[in-house]
Amino acid sequence: LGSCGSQNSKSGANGELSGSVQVDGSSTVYPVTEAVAEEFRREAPDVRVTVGVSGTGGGMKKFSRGEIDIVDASRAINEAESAVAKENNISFVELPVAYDGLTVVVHSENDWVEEITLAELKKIWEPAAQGTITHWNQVRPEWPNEEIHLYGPGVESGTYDYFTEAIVGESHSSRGDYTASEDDNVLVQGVSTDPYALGFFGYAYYEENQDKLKAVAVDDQNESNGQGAILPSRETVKEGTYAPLSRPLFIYVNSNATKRPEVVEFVNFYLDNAATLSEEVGYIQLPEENYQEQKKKFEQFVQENSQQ
Amino acid sequence: MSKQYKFEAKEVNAYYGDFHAIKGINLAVEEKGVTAFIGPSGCGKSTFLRLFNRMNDYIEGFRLEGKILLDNKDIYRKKVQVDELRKKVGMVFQKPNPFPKSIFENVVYGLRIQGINKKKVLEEAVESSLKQAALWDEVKDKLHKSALALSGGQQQRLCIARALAIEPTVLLMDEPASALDPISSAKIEELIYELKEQYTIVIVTHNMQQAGRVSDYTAFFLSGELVEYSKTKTLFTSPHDKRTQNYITGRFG
Amino acid sequence: MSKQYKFEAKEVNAYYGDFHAIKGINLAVEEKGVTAFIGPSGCGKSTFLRLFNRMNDYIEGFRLEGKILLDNKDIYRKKVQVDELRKKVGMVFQKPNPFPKSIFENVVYGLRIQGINKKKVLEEAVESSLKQAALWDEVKDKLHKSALALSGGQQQRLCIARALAIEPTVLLMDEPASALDPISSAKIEELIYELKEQYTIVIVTHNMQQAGRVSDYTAFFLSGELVEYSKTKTLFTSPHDKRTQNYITGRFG
Amino acid sequence: MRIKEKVIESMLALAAILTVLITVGIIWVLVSESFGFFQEVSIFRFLTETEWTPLFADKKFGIMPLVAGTFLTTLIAIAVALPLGLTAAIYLNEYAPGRMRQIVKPVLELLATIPTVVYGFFALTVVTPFLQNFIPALAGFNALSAGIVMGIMIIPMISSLSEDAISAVPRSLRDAAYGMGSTPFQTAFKVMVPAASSGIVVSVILAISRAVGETMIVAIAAGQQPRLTLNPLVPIETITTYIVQVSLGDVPHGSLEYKTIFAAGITLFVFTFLLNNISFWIRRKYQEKYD
Amino acid sequence: MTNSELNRLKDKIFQVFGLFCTFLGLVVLAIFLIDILLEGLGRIDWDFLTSLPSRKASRAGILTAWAGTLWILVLTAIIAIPLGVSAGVYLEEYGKKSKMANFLEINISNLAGVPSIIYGLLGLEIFVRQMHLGGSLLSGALTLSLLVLPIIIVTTREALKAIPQSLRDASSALGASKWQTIWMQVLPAASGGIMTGIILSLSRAVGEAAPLIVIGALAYVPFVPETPMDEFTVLPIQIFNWVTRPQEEFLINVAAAIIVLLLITFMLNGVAVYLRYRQQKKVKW
Ligand SMILES: Nc1ncnc2c1ncn2[C@@H]1O[C@H](COP(=O)(O)OP(=O)(O)OP(=O)(O)O)[C@@H](O)[C@H]1O
Ligand SMILES: Nc1ncnc2c1ncn2[C@@H]1O[C@H](COP(=O)(O)OP(=O)(O)OP(=O)(O)O)[C@@H](O)[C@H]1O
Ligand SMILES: [Mg+2]
Ligand SMILES: [Mg+2]
Ligand SMILES: O=P([O-])([O-])[O-]
Repeated sequence: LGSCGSQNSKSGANGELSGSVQVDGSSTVYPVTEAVAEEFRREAPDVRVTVGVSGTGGGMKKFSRGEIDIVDASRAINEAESAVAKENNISFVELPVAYDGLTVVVHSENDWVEEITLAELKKIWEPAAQGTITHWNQVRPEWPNEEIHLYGPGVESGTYDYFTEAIVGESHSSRGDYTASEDDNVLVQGVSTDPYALGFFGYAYYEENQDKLKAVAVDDQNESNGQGAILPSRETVKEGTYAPLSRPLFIYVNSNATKRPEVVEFVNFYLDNAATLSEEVGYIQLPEENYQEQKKKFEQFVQENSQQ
Repeated sequence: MSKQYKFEAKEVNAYYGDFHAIKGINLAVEEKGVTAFIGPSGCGKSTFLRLFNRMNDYIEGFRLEGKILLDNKDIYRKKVQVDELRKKVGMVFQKPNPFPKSIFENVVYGLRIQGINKKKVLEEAVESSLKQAALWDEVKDKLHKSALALSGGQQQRLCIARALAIEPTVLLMDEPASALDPISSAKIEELIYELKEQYTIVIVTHNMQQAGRVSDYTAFFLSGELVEYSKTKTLFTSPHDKRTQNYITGRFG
Repeated sequence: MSKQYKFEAKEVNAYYGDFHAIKGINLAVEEKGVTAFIGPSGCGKSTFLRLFNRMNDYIEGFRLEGKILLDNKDIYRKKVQVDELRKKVGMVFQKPNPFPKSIFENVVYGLRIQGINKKKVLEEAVESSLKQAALWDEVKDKLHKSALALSGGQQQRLCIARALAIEPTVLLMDEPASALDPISSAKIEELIYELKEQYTIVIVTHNMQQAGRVSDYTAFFLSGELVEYSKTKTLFTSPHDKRTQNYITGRFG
Repeated sequence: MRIKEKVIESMLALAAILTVLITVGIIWVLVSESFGFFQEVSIFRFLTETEWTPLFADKKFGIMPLVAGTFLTTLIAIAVALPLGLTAAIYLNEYAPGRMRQIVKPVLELLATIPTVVYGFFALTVVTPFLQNFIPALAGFNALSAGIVMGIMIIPMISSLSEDAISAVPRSLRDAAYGMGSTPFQTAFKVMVPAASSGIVVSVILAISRAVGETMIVAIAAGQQPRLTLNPLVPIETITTYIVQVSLGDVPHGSLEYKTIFAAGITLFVFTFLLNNISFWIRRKYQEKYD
Repeated sequence: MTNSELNRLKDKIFQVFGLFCTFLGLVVLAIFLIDILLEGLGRIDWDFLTSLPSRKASRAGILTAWAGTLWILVLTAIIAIPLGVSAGVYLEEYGKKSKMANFLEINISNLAGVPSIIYGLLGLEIFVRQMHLGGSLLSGALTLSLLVLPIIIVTTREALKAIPQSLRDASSALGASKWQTIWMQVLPAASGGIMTGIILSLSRAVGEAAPLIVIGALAYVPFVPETPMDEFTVLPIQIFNWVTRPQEEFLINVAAAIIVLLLITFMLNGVAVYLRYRQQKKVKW
């Protein structure tokens, strides 16, 4: 570990490091990676770090074909994806970098929704709702008889997979008649300007835009992890009471890429700074020792691969 | 000034920007009958003719000095409505210019824009105007066909009929036959001859024989000036001015 | 065929699409001296003239029958290089058409496209051609100014100089003076008079006085046919053909 | 020398022929990629299903919602641009002094040179909030402001081309109308506009074609929700937006997702191709009407 | 009220309405420009122009965006100008009036109306996939070149049409070959008009975002591209990316970036208008 740190500063000071690091994937993780990449520029100005936003699914596809070095992911890699990676002789390491509380939001002037139950969310989002659940009062009779406008991440997105898994009960299964975008900013735009909107996305995007959005407390009707409806916040996510929509965020690193020092350097830098930067952009850091573990795990991974 | 003229031009000067196109012209047109304007190309005949129904109004940079009286009233006064004036003073142009509509619609155009839309009235107007323009027999079976399908000469007579339909008292004609073949041209001349019983006609022509045949009075213009104006016979047989003589004998122009 | 002609046209017919523009013309042009083509507008003078340097080649739908011989060789044979032909047969057009470049560059253009770029050679060519074209004194101080700044007459002489610079043996001129004022026109005539000592000149002109003054032979065309071709003096004083006589006395055209 | 000439001519001809290759390329790319799509989805389904959710678990492949979105924004744009553009054309031709026409026409044309992202920004951040003052139910993404702003963008297409068409009407017709005592208004509407109608129609068709293919304005301001509606107040999705939306996710080659954008693309291409050809033939047919 | 009075009233009303319509577009444009200037002008400084993108609006700059735009501009010019001018010359000087030329003309008129995003699909399939150029500057420039080709061809033809036959006659009568005539006389004489078309087409290329998005230009490119094979972003895409961000500060950045983009397009258009104006005033043939 110590050696890593010194290596870090050494190469930074010399500025010898060059080459490029290609990152793509989750829009939820994007703010963290973007921040890391930006800070990394000071350390290693000659390394070109590009960060794409294809959604976790899109990123995974590229990652498993070996087109990128690192993938941002807001869910764990699935079997199909790791199978493809294997086919392409790619092994990888999974590194959790922060926690997120997937947030359900409405327009800031929405005065009828304060909390919502998992059952109601399911009613709204399940495939059967398509074309049938079109008005607020169909969800809860006392809500207004107005069209409900839905906003959510696109199907390539890990957030979508996670949400459908947690709410509908089956990953990748939902209605299709909503505004879907891989770019969570678009969703923020949509919800914040649409009085009859309801949407969901990563906590960072909510926190960044608190003045324009209203988070909805979610009631999982499970008293064991907090009573009644619970709003997402740093505390409730950390404590695990904001369930089931709390989740870890990851990066995955390609084994072949770790042969390039700039990638190794970047990942180390990532893990060194993930705690502060993830908090800065609006996520919740992992426990400190956790990052140390990740670094060890990564070091080992690098060594294994370099021996091959 | 004891006599009643249809038109009187008094000390008229006209300019296109800096170009002095009409130079201090005085001229009076008798009621009924035909007055012809002759002169070489560019001498200002058209410009002068178009003063009588204010067709030059919209030309950028055009400017007029002097007075033009119609029935003793200045047509360039402030409160004169140009559209009203033009209903009284019809105009026929050198190139036949029917609207790309049916024959019927061409003739009734002037009535329609006055808000007259009664079928009966329109049909009567069409028949009588086309008859006056000696075109009725040729087109009565195809009134609703496009006017553009007519021959040049028929088109020109249609334009005359169109002008007559709004019952003007004056007809201004700017070389109405010059774009036509000799036979059509002769027909137009004949028509003018008939119309002059009822209308005051002012005609611009390049063709001196034509001027001699159809007109009662003739005015000869040269580079914006009125050189001579008198009974047609007099002008052609014993012109006062040397330049007139040169012109009518074909010495220039 | 005993005599050596510069040009010979043999049974030449020319067509623009369906239009028969040149009708069975036989004509031989003497070496040195001036031959004039006259005739009313549209009779085919320009068309015929342009056959001699194949300027009609690129006109869509143009078609030629018969032969044109230059120095006894058919210029329409397959293997004739048109650009080589045109270097021998210079041409001057009705409207002065200098290139929008300097005077110098205008004159040397013909040399440059032959790949001649030596400064010395070019400068000599410019001086001698401009002198031949009687323009040297007027422009020698502004050789590198734009040719478009010259007067029309000067421009036309520049075009002549430009044609002379590539040392042709023939000069074709299509109404070279008709767009010019009388003084410039006279200068061009004078120039032609001098040049005919060295060059075979064929000139199209509308101006019969001009034809009479400058040419040795004159050909009279009428609607695509060659009506009469003889010594200029003969043609103007005792034409054989009635139509020629009518034309030169101004009876038509 | 000869050879050099020939070589140059062939090279120039090659450049000209390249334009044919581009067309062939476009058609080939669209057809071959969407061929794969239509093997999985019948054209019948494509044209008749009323939902477009090709990316979701429950896949529906009805292009109609996208067509409806495209149609709606185009309709709004034309509803804005046609009256404004045509009136401006008539005004410039019949009323404005020549000097004013000379200045105003090119300045109006500036409207068409502004990059369309800029218009998108305008629609999203200025027009929508402004309209929400009057229409509280207006969603942040909607067809209305996108359409209006698109309309402003295509004003010059209609005004300039129509003005050209009107001023190409021979003077003699205008003279005839005035000679009969028409007011300028009557001259314009009873004579000039009908006589220039083919040119005006061409300008409108070209404007429609432009609106149908316009991308960034709708991608920014109209929303991304395919929905079979003509309600201008809610988020919709156009064909072009769909292509952008999928492209932003960086489409994996060969996937169904990848093919859907070509299926959408070919639909768009067919529309604009028809419109362009119609306008071309009208122009050809009426070009020499007056001379 | 008599009919004539009514007609005159209608006329007056329409005159006012016409004035209103004519200027409405311009007024809206003016409002918008002023709005953008007010919002964005204060943001433009040296830092903004020379900073890499950043998650913090106040630190973010448009260096990579305008560098990418500049690259695209130059590459597109290099590719499209020779092709477009050649095709224009061929159609106007060589292939006139043949069946083929007629077909080519219809084809070009059609291409001019193909939506830009379709060119994006073409570029995606041909350049990005088949030729494996990826989302590089070269892919982008090739795609935009095809897009602007019809504009260059049409304006080139118009410029050539304006050159009088007498100039060509003068040259060929001196023994110049067809190509010599074109190269040494016709093209220089038409250069003003051709330049106008080229510049207009480049201004079009500068403003395009959609086809570049389709071929996969990235939003976050924190380095200045150094070779045509580098990934890139351009101003319109940077603007698009920022527009979709909900934070106010990014909208200020958007306004500032728009000012820069408009400056570039207006400058290009200004040059084109000036060239056209000069062309009109120049020698009357
Ligand atoms: N709109 C105009 N702007 C500027 N000058 C004009 C305009 N109309 C005519 N002129 C000029 O005014 C002079 C008189 O023109 P006008 O048309 O009255 O001549 P004209 O005698 O009718 O000739 P023609 O017999 O050829 O019709 C001409 O020198 C002409 O060039
Ligand atoms: N490119 C062409 N295509 C079709 N017809 C043409 C073409 N050039 C000339 N003509 C026709 O051929 C005939 C002869 O034309 P040409 O130019 O040779 O006459 P011209 O005697 O030189 O007349 P002018 O004295 O007016 O110059 C004319 O009727 C003309 O209309
Ligand atoms: Mg006249
Ligand atoms: Mg001639
Ligand atoms: O984080 P996602 O973009 O995959 O939802």
